Order: sequence, then C-alpha cells, then structure tokens
Amino acid sequence: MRGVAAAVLVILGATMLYAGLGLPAFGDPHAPAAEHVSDYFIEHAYTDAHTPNMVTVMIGDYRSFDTLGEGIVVFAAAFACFLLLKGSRHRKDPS
Amino acid sequence: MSELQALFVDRWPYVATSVLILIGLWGMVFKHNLVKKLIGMNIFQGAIILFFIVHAYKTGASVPVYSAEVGSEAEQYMNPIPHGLMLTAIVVSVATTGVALTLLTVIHRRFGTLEEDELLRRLRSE
Amino acid sequence: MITRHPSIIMDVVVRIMVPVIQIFALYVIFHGHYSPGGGFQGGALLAASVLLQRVVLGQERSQPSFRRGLAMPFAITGILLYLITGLGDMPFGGNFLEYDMLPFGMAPDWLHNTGILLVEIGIAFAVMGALVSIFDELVISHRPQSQTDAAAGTEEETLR
Amino acid sequence: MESVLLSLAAEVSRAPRDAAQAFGPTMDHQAPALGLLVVMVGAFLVAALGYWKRRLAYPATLLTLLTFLGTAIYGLERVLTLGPLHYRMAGWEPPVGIELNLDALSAFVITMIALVSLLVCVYAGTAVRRENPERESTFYGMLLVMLLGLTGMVITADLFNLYVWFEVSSLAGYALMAVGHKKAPVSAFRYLLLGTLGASFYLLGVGYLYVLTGSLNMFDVAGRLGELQSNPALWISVVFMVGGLGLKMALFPMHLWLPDAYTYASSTSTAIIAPLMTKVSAYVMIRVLYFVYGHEWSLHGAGGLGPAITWMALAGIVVGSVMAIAQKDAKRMLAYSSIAQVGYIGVGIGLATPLALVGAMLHILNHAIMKSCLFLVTGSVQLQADTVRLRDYTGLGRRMPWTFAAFTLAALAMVGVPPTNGFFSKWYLVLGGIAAGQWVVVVLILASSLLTAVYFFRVLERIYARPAPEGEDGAPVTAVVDPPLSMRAPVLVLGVGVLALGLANAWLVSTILRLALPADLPWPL
Repeated sequence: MRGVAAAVLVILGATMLYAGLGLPAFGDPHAPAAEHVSDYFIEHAYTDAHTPNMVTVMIGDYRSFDTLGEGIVVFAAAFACFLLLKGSRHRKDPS
Repeated sequence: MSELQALFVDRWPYVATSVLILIGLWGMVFKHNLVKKLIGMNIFQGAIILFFIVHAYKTGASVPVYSAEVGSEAEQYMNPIPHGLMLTAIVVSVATTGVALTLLTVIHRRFGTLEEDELLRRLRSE
Repeated sequence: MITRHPSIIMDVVVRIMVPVIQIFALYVIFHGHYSPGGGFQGGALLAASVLLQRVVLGQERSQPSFRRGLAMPFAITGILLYLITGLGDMPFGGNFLEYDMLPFGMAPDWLHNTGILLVEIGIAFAVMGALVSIFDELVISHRPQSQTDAAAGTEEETLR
Repeated sequence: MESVLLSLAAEVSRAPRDAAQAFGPTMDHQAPALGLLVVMVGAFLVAALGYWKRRLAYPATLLTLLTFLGTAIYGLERVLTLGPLHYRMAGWEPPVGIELNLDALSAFVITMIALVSLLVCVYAGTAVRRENPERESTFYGMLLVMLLGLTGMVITADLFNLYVWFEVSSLAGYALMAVGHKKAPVSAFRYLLLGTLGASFYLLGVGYLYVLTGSLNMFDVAGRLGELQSNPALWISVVFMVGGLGLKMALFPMHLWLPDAYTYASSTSTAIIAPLMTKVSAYVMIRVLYFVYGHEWSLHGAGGLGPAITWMALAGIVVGSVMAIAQKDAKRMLAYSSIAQVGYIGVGIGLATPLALVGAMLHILNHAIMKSCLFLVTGSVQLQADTVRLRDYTGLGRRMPWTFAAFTLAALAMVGVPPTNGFFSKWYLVLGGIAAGQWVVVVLILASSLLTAVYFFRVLERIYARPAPEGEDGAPVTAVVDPPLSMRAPVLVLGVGVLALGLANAWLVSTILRLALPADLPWPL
C-alpha cells in the first residue's frame, strides 16, 4: 500500500514538472493571466471605486461575492466548533 | 537540455511549489500521527497558495496599489487577481484547520490518542 | 497540564500592547483602501489582541474586556452587516451587492468606496468573532469537567 | 492588446438603468439569485435565533426551506420559459465580475436539493430532538449553511467562486458527519483530510486553468481554450479537477472515506448528506467536463479521460455492489450501495453520448430520492428499535408497515424494476452504452442490477417473510411500531416519489433534461 502511494507521488511529481513546460515563464509581463481581466482591473480600479489599492477593490467590489463566501466559511468553522464541542462537553467520558 | 533550462531556470518558482505540494502530500500519506497529517495538509494548501502568487509576479512591476507617479499602465503593476483570490483561500485554509483541530480535540478526549495505529486498535476493540 | 505563573511584567506588557494592537487593527481595516490591508487582516489582528489577553491573563481575568458569549454574536453581526449592504440596493433595482444603487446619494465611485468599506468592516467583525470563538471553544473543552462547569456553568444556558 | 481592452471596457461600462425598468422585470431579473439569498438569510436567522429564541429555530428552518423550494420551482419555470438566465453579481459584466448561471441543468439540481432537504428536515424535527436534543438549534443552522454551500456550487458560473462554496458545504458537512456515533469524529476527520485534499486539487486545477487563460468565468474560459489544446498544463488541470471532484464524489478508487462516514453519522446527517453531497460533486464534474473543457477534448480527444472515468465507475459499481452484499450493518450496506450508484452517474459522464449523459443527470435526481428514503428508513428503525444490524430487521415489515412499504418501493427502484424511477435512469445509460458501442458497459450494468437484487431481496425476505423473533415468554422482544407521523410522512412521500418520478420520467427528460444537454451534444431522438 505504501509502495503504491509512493509510486503515485513520484508519477504525480514527474507529471507536474512536465506540465510546467506549458506554463508561461516566471515574471512574464505578457502571460495570459497578466493580460485579459487583470488589465481591466488595474486600469479601472481607481476610477471605478476611488480606491488606490486594487486588491481591496477586487475583493470588496468586483469579486465581493467571493468575500461573502469567505466570511461564511469562517463563520461555518466557528459554528462547527460550537456544534461539536458545546454538545459533547456534557457527555460522560468512558475513559 | 533546453527543456531543463526552461523548467529550472525560467520557471524555478513553479518547480519549488511542485516540490512543496509533494512534501505536503507525503506528510498526509506517510505520517501516522493525525496532527502531522494535518500539518501536511497545511503545507499542501500553502503550496497551492504559493502557486497562485508566483503567477501574479511581473518582472519590473510595482505592487498593485495605484499611485500617480507610476501611472495606470497595466504593465507597471503586478496582477491583483491571484492576491485577492488567495486572501480568500488563506481564510478557507484557516477555517479548515480550525475544524480539524476541533475534531482532533474530540477524538483525543474520547480515545486518548492521536496515533493512527493505536486509534485503529482502540476503534476495533470497541 | 500547563500551569500559569502570575507575572507582573507580563500583565503590564499586555496592558500596554493590547490597545496598540487594537488601534493598529483599526488602522489596517480603514486604511485598507490605500495600502495593503483590509477586513480579514484587521479582523485577525483584533482577534489576536483578545487572544493575547486570554493567553496571558487567563480565561477568567480576560472576560471583562471581551466576554466569551460575545464572540459568536460578533461573527453573526459581521455577516449580517455584509448581507444588509448587499441586499440594501435590491429594492432600488440593483443586483445583489451592486453598490452604485445604494440610496446614499453620492457619486458612483464614492458609493463603491463606501460599499467596500462597509463590507470590509463586516468581514473584520466576522473574522474576529469566529477566531475568538474557535479559540474559546477549544480551550474550554480541554479543561477538566468539574472546573468547566464551575467556571462557565451560568453561561452554558445562555450560550446554547 | 489595445483593442481587446477597449472592447472589454465597452462591454463593462454599464448602461444607466432607470428604476422603473428595474422594477418591471425585476423578479425575472433576480430569479437566479433568489434561492441562494433565501437560504443565506435563513441560515443566519436560524443561527441568531439559536441564541435568543431556541424554540423558533426549527420553524424558521422549515419556513426557509419552504421558501427555498418555492424559489427553486419558480426559477425552473422561468428557465423553461425564457431559456438560461444569467445574473451579474455586484453588477459587473462576467469576465470582470462573478456570474450566476441558471440553466435547465442547474435549476433541475437546485429543485432536487430543495425538495430533498425540505423532506429530510420535516423528518428531522422529531429525530434530532430525540438524537441530539442539546444541539438542536446549532444543528439546523449548520444544515442550512451546508445547503447554502451546495446551492452556491450549483448556481455559480465562476470557477473560483465554486471552490469557495465547495468549502462552505464541505466544512458544514464535516461538522454534521461528526455528530452521531462515538466513532463518528474519527471517520469525520478522515473525511475532512480527503475532502480538503479533493477541494485543494480542484483549486490547483483552477490555478493551472487561470494561468493559461487569464479568466475564471466558465463561459469565458471555455471560449479561450482554442489554441491551448495540446498544452500539457491544460491536460494536468483537467486531471487535477477530475481527481479532486472524484474524491468528493467517491468515484471508485477514491471512495475509502465514504462507508465509515455514512455509517457513524447520525441518521439525519446521513439522510441529508448522502443524497446531496456526492450528487452535487457529480453535477460539478458534468459542468466542468462538458461546459468548460468540452467533451470532445476532455473525454474523447487529447484529454482522453472518458475511458478512464468509465472504467473507474464500472469498477465502483462492481466493488460497491459486492461489498454491499457482505455487510451486516444496514447503514454500511446502503453506504456501499451509494458507491455503486455513484458509479452509474460516473458511467454516464464518461461515455459522453447524449443518452448516457441524460441517464446520469436523471440518476442524480433518482438516486437522491431513493437514497434519502432508504436512509430515513434506517434512521427510523434506529430510533424506534435502537438497532442498525440487518439481523434485527427480521419481521419488522409487519410492525412498521408504512415505513417498510416505502423501503420496499425504494429498494425496488435501486434494483431497477419498472416502473420505478431507477429503471429509467439505467435504461438511458444502457441505451447510451449501446450508442457508444460499449457492450461491456451494458453487460456490467445489467449484471450489477442482479447484484443489487441479491442484497435488497435478502433484506426484503428478512423483513416480510420471516416471523419476528419471540421473547422468553412468547411476547415479541420489543414492541416496535411505526414512528410518529412527522417522521413517517416524509418517508412515504419519498417512497411515492420513487414511483411518481418513474411515471413522469418521459416528461422530465423531454421538458427539462433535453434542454440541459450541452450545445455540442444535441438530443438525438
């Protein structure tokens, strides 16, 4: 079982290195990721929201729905702790 | 040879994140302590966050905060999207870790151990 | 079991540090528009200020500054603030979270600015409440049964 | 470069909408977001009520789910009349902002989620009070947060946003799974590790895709894949995504977390997670493979994942069925049969013919209905007779006639006896297999029906044909009766639903699922 897992990891690593050849080079200013939507964000963030920090405009405005999800994730985690620990504290431990 | 150069010189941060991903997976698979498995998971998630951040970098660009001196040329600023996305991903990873630690607390209180072999033995004897 | 050794130096340092951390947290939240920062980072700092008191002063002595039962309401308030900001423009014909339909009577870019600020504050509240709540739950559950009931017995009823 | 920017800017600059126009078609316009917002507000209302008026938490949950069902049906009706609806979240045009997409497929899945969750929640009213009285209100809050995550996953058209909702539903799922049997936290922790691994692999796949295309919107990405088809990085992105989603979906070699998790969770958690969680992951897999990458590349062409998914799913069908025969615990048997049933969906996805894909979509709904019915029955038995062992089911058919009538219907549907709904989804899968010329698929689906028949008829024989065990003085050991109406009604509705969906399958396929197929895979009949 451990041998199989190790083999899977080695194959995964080799595949990832091979796939790296298809990616743009490090720091390439004309990589696809740096051009399409990113350009719009950089050039319009200040005029759209009067806020210099583009990351803030992005998480608070363009992709604010993601940020709402982020808040709900944190809340879900706190609520999960609440659910798991509050209830079980009253149980008698057999140990 | 040119492939090796393309990979290890032009894309060395990608190679580094790949190695980190493998380290995290290795920890999750081969470690027997549940906390160590959790740490492996955190390394794995951290490596993915690094993967995004690496691809936000542009040579010679400034941080994505608008300033009048730099102007509004897109090439002058780094890509803000991966930064914002990863802010969310970090929070998700923190939340997952919190829930995992809670579960570990409950497990430890019920079974008195976090070693996987010992835990399996106790589960079977129940 | 780790025991706590009372130390006047630690107490004094905490008393000085906590307001500084909190002010810095507020700066990070409100200055997030102009420099790296924002709701999550500021919320994490606010939570850190509470957790520092929890760790150094102990659970009981840190209660007056931030009661245990406050954490979850803080988290819920934060998310509700976000939701209200989002839903607030829908009666005026906007989509969910479309800030320029908010009825504040400002120019669109300033409306966006305000909307971002509101949701950042919401996120800061949510993150702070959630992190403190997770810490509290983890710590309380680790105490021996009798001590827990004595310390938090009265709160048990209101919390759940 | 300049021209691209200008055109993008022109697209994004919004025409000023006057308020009167917004109020006119506003309900149509808001339709995609309504269900999501209802669950969102409801979840936090219930969480807040847990603090002040704990008694109101359950009615508030029911009210939320009823409204949710209403909005889901409204959305489905709108989609069938108007065609796919798009919603610009925060008012930004798609490649810049986040888009919600309500088409026939997502409206169908959302209606399924609303229906199953409402019925399970009616059942939960009594069950949770008996199983976990001290956590009642938090339990409902968590349930709604999970449904919120699932709804978000189904409705979003943004790859990263999908990951966020994925994690919301998963986190709530881990917490719900950990409530129940004494061993539940251990299985929930294993589920957490593997589930997070799956979600992280999905995120990594999104990362590669983003780096290659520069966009996160599904439709935008699909349009920008053109010249990348021979790129190894694109191939690894689809492999990572399918691997991560397969983990969450419990596709065969990645199913190891499922049996323990389903067995030890409390009956209500299992009854809501088992039908919904794996199905929504299967839906996301359909969405990614058919609507983002396109099946021609990802399943048949250079991506070449079609045969791999089909074979993994077939292996899952066989292994799941065989393992289910060997089980002595009712919940564990159902858990293994879930692995087999997920295999059917996987076969439909992997074959990539229109009929097989419709079979997979139909099976998403059918299996959700059957499995929630079966898990509710085992939950009822657990509460009434305090047992999950199949040995103790002997003779229960006469003591709990209503409950086991529903169980029988659902079991027949699992086997695939006409006219129950299980028959029709297998029928479409077999037709799809024939169309693809995959005779192995056809043979294995028929053979696995026999295996399913073996383990369900064994149980049915035990329930109906054998007398109940007698106690020492000749009286029955326990006076087990049907549970109260609030627990019996949802089980019966689901049991009748199995029949009704079977009879209505022609309508379902011709009005909804025909429209849900991707544009390059038209309905052949």
